[in-house]
Amino acid sequence: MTHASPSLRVRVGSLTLRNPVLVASGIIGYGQEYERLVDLSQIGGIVTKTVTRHARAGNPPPRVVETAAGMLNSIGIENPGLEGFLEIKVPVLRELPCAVIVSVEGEDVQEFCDLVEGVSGSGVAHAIEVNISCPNVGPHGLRYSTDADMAREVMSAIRPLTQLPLIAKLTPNVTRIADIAAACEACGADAVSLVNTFVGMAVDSRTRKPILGTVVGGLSGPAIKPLALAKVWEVVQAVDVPVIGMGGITHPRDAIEFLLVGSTAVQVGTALFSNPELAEACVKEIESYARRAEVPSVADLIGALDVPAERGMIRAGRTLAPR
Amino acid sequence: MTHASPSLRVRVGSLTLRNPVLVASGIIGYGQEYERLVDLSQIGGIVTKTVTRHARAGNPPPRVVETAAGMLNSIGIENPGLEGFLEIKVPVLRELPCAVIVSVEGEDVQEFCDLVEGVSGSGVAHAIEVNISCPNVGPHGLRYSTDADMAREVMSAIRPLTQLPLIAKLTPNVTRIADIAAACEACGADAVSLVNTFVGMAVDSRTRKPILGTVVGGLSGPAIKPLALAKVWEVVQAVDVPVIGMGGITHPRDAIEFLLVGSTAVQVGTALFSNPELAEACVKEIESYARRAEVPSVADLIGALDVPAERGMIRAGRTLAPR
Amino acid sequence: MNLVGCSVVENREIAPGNFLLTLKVPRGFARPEPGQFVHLRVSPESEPLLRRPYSLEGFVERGKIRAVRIYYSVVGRGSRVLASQPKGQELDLIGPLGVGFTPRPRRTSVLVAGGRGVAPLLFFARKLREKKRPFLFLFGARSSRELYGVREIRGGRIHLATDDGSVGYHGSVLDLLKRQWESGEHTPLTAEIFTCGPHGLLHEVAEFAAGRGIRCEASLEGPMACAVGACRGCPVPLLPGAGGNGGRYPAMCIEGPVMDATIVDWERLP
Amino acid sequence: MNLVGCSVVENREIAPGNFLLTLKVPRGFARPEPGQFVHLRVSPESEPLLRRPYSLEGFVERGKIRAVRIYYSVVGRGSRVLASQPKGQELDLIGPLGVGFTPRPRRTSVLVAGGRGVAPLLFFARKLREKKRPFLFLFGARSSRELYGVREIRGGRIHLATDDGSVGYHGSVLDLLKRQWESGEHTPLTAEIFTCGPHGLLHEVAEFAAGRGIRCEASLEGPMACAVGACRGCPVPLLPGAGGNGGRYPAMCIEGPVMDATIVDWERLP
Ligand SMILES: Cc1cc2nc3c(=O)[nH]c(=O)nc-3n(C[C@H](O)[C@H](O)[C@H](O)COP(=O)(O)OP(=O)(O)OC[C@H]3O[C@@H](n4cnc5c(N)ncnc54)[C@H](O)[C@@H]3O)c2cc1C
Ligand SMILES: Cc1cc2nc3c(=O)[nH]c(=O)nc-3n(C[C@H](O)[C@H](O)[C@H](O)COP(=O)(O)OP(=O)(O)OC[C@H]3O[C@@H](n4cnc5c(N)ncnc54)[C@H](O)[C@@H]3O)c2cc1C
Ligand SMILES: Cc1cc2nc3c(=O)[nH]c(=O)nc-3n(C[C@H](O)[C@H](O)[C@H](O)COP(=O)(O)O)c2cc1C
Ligand SMILES: Cc1cc2nc3c(=O)[nH]c(=O)nc-3n(C[C@H](O)[C@H](O)[C@H](O)COP(=O)(O)O)c2cc1C
Ligand code: FES
Ligand code: FES
Repeated sequence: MTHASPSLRVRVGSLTLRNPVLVASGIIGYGQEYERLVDLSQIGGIVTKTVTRHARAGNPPPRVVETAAGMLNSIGIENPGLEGFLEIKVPVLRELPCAVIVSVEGEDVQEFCDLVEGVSGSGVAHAIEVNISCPNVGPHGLRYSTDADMAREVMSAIRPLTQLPLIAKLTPNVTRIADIAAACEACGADAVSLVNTFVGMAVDSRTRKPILGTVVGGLSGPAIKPLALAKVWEVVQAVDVPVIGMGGITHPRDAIEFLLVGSTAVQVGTALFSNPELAEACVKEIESYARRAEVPSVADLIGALDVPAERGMIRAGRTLAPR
Repeated sequence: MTHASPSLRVRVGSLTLRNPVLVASGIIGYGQEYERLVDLSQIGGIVTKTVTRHARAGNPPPRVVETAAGMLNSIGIENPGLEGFLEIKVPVLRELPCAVIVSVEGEDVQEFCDLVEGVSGSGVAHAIEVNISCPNVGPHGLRYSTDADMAREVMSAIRPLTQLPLIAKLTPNVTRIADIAAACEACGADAVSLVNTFVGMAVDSRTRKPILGTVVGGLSGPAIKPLALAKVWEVVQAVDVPVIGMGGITHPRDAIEFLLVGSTAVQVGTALFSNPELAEACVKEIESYARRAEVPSVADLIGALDVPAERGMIRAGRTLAPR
Repeated sequence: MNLVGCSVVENREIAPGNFLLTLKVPRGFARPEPGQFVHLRVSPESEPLLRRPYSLEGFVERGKIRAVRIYYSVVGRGSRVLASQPKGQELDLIGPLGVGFTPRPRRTSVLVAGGRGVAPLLFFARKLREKKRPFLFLFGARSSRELYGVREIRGGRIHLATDDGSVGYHGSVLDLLKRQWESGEHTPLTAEIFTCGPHGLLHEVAEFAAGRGIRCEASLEGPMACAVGACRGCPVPLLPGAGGNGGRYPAMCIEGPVMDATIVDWERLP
Repeated sequence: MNLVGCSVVENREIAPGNFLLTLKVPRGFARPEPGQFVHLRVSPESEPLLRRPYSLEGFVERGKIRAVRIYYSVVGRGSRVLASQPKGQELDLIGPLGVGFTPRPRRTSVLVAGGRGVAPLLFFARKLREKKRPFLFLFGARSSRELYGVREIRGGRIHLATDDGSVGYHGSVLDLLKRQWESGEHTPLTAEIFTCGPHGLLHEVAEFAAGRGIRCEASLEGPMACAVGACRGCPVPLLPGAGGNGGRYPAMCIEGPVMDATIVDWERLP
């Protein structure tokens, strides 16, 4: 049997990605750092390290610690700020052979606006990921996406300022993530991406001290994959815009799982540190999976999870398991 | 140097535990199942499998699946119901050489009341753990502890019905667990215990089906330890009643970490399946740690985490990391 | 049932991907019955998190030395890690666990094995021979290479089937079973069936037996956490008439793994 | 810098808990400088999650064959897993990474090694000898058994110190350094210090150097995730005068691991 190559293209708002595999924010810097390790021409795109209005030095050390099948980080959005970004990073980003999604985060609505205008004006971004979910900056960081009203406020303010697709990046540290996703959708988000890291903590019993310089940080890596899948599953049932799934993708088959649950695209994170070829491997596996499934397009796999009707389901964040 | 043996006793309301190590609900059945594997006379006590008003057959298979450093379960509180409990389990529990904490869960306030009265009347319980946090029964399960008002309603209704210490068991699947803990404290809880499992999901990409019979289940095991520590850390700063910490305790030093963060006692869960001697090993390690620290009592270790003032801290669920 | 230390005496790949593991156990380990299993920590490391249940292929006692044998396939991370354990490695296990095969007096036992499901049936056949009870051993596998243990079976008649026809009957072991029955030699009063193998096969054997009123026990598999009846993680769905429809789920680990095959709701068993 | 496959040529315990690992690397692996490191996947399994950074103890080139050497201690799970990798095991690494030692022309290099921190300094000493540059090698360890590599050092003077007095000076290598300086042989214009070892020692050496205006480079250690400057997980705190106070954190992986020891805020370095 011969099959035509399945199409790997997916759409996120007005942006068409050549395949659904992205590298997550905070993992690959601005692309250049990994240029000898990741073949960017093979993947869908990258999300830049989050850019803030003003330069940030980040949090005191230690900023990373490994846990069981996971890692905690408390980077604190170290970045050159909007001006530094435009000056130093944009020229480099322009040369990248893949879609560039620029991640931004403000401490208030005005900063979000400045960032969206600045990034939009630079012409380098194919889309903007609105990071309203970082647990490592405060006091506003987590608030914007733990509260539907605040999420609405930000999204409504920035929506008129750009034609670029806006992707709202959500925190999983909430009771009902579907509510926040729906609020973002209602205020013009073209897509939502999730999950950002889970708030976690590590302690050194010998020194009796917290290990991270900031006491708490964000958990990522394979440990969180089951949690991330459940959050994506919850959100895909609550919104109509594309959902970009991530959290613990370590093997190419993990990427397939996120697609089946309903992600239109996926982002590879922490596991790239160990395996820089992971994103490319995910693209290959998605292609061969689609071929084996004999579907003409990867779009046919999105949300193709087979959930028997009599089984339980989540709707809008409530677990409805059969008695 | 010779030191007197440090005292391992801790108090949870009016109950004094001979040491701070318990086995968590759902792990050890009603004690008997593990009697040849766990020396109950060495540990502080056990928490029974949650009892409901009516017998429950539990959820359809599969109910457990292993994930990276964790497991998902969707047992669905299989139990003999209050009458069955009183008839079959109470006589056995009476013989156990350790404290018995009976876990109960109702589908409405009336059921909680019936359960508390029934269990209290049996005379077998040293305390009652009020499970308002199981993700595996619906539609009410999670709701009671994802909403402070509903938690208040349950706790206020049952408080007058018993003299026994009431321990409210909390779900981590909420935005601000400290609020729920504070609500339970205000309504008469003698202690809070946390965390119950995190909602998670597993998918089999070969069959394109969810692995669990109920699609989603609860994640436990080492993967969640950093998340559980952060939740305990958040709660200990919000309430004055004792906090019983759990989530991913796998090595005896993990138990120490929970004490340092502020747990008055700990519960051993999933890891006991692999290492039935874990609870006893935790008792030994706590004793030798206290001895090495040269403290007269384990109480001196509770909350003894050394957090430099200039470092960030969580208060009532907000991450306040330094800029 | 006890938690006991054990050490790897041998861990040998006897067919591609299939290993025979011999573990020395202390005297604290009770003499197991065929069909019982052990809950094995496959590695001294904390990964994988859970133990894995394995049926016993045999139990050896020589003087003061006791050992159990397990026949396993490498399929996932637990079995992969197990396959890497060298001779001398210290592990531990809980066992013997569960309910084994319970033959009735004065009946011929018809053993129906599929692939590596042969393991507990080899143990069972040895026991039947010891007790001088008649049995018939029907064994199906993909090819001759996977017919582990046949040469060792004594005291009963053996019929083989392979999917590729490399040895014995070219077809499924279910056909062998049907032919045996069609020969008219056995009746529900003179014979009973004991089976172990892929659940698809067990389902077919169970339907065959139920249709003819033959007593039939099957050894089941499924995920387990505690393996001692405490966690309720291993429910066996039963047919409506047998308390099914969610009315009650027996725990595979203590009410099984060997169960009356005709009351199991195979459609709902994963 | 590249991602390259590598295979274990030798992984030998040369002192209790201390291993010398030789890894064959392909030609795609660039010739490293002393002080540079590699980011090693310590196991083909997915556990542990992150790679571990290791300074190079040496680089060997014979004909077409290239190999790197790492000297490591077993302290946690990464190094424990690494110690279990047998000869022939395939792994992979990213490297060479970071900035190595940068000696100034016409100065004597004073190498101050503490314990297993000797590794990059042994590599460095070999390079100095090749370039026929004068150096002094001060090496302190807990006991004579931990004085790995001394016998191999050529081309420079060596002074040893042990905590237990089992060989050389009975005391710390810092004392050796002070004595050297007190001898009056060296001045900040004729000599400079290169040090690697526990951060406590590096801190003391840095203070000594700063107090006398001596140029001093130290090779740092700390947790890393990407090791290529992307994640910002490896901040080095600097003293207020040097842009510290949180004004800027250089990334240890690309601006280090060898850095000017006198600008590092050792109090805030974990
Ligand atoms: C009572 C009892 C007796 C048993 N006796 C035996 C015996 O004698 N011999 C024997 O070999 N086994 C036996 N088993 C099965 C055994 O316990 C293990 O389940 C088996 O070894 C596989 O474990 P694993 O850790 O290698 O696979 P796991 O990693 O746990 O995977 C379990 C199954 O899931 C599949 N799987 C894993 N990952 C994925 C994925 N991402 N997507 C889709 N599928 C996946 C695997 O192919 C495998 O079939 C028995 C089980 C029970 C309950
Ligand atoms: C540039 C650079 C070069 C390096 N060069 C070398 C080298 O040449 N040789 C070498 O041996 N190492 C070197 N290291 C260190 C090395 O990268 C590893 O950190 C080291 O091998 C320990 O890793 P591990 O996984 O074994 O320990 P981990 O498990 O990661 O633990 C790291 C540290 O934390 C401690 N720890 C672990 N668990 C706990 C706990 N629960 N409570 C308290 N403490 C705990 C351990 O004792 C250990 O010191 C270098 C590091 C860097 C950044
Ligand atoms: C070191 C590190 C830095 C991160 N920085 C950012 C960031 O700046 N902005 C952001 O939106 N997410 C950031 N994240 C979160 C990731 O983009 C991703 O949401 C998360 O790690 C979950 O995916 P994973 O489990 O595959 O890593 C960071 C994650 C890590 C590990
Ligand atoms: C198989 C299983 C069954 C459980 N059943 C219950 C239960 O009936 N009631 C309850 O309050 N918690 C139940 N739990 C949750 C545990 O008590 C505990 O809160 C959780 O597993 C986290 O701890 P761990 O990571 O150490 O397992 C169950 C957990 C598991 C794994
Ligand atoms: S595995 Fe726990 S009850 Fe069977
Ligand atoms: S480890 Fe990632 S920037 Fe240094």
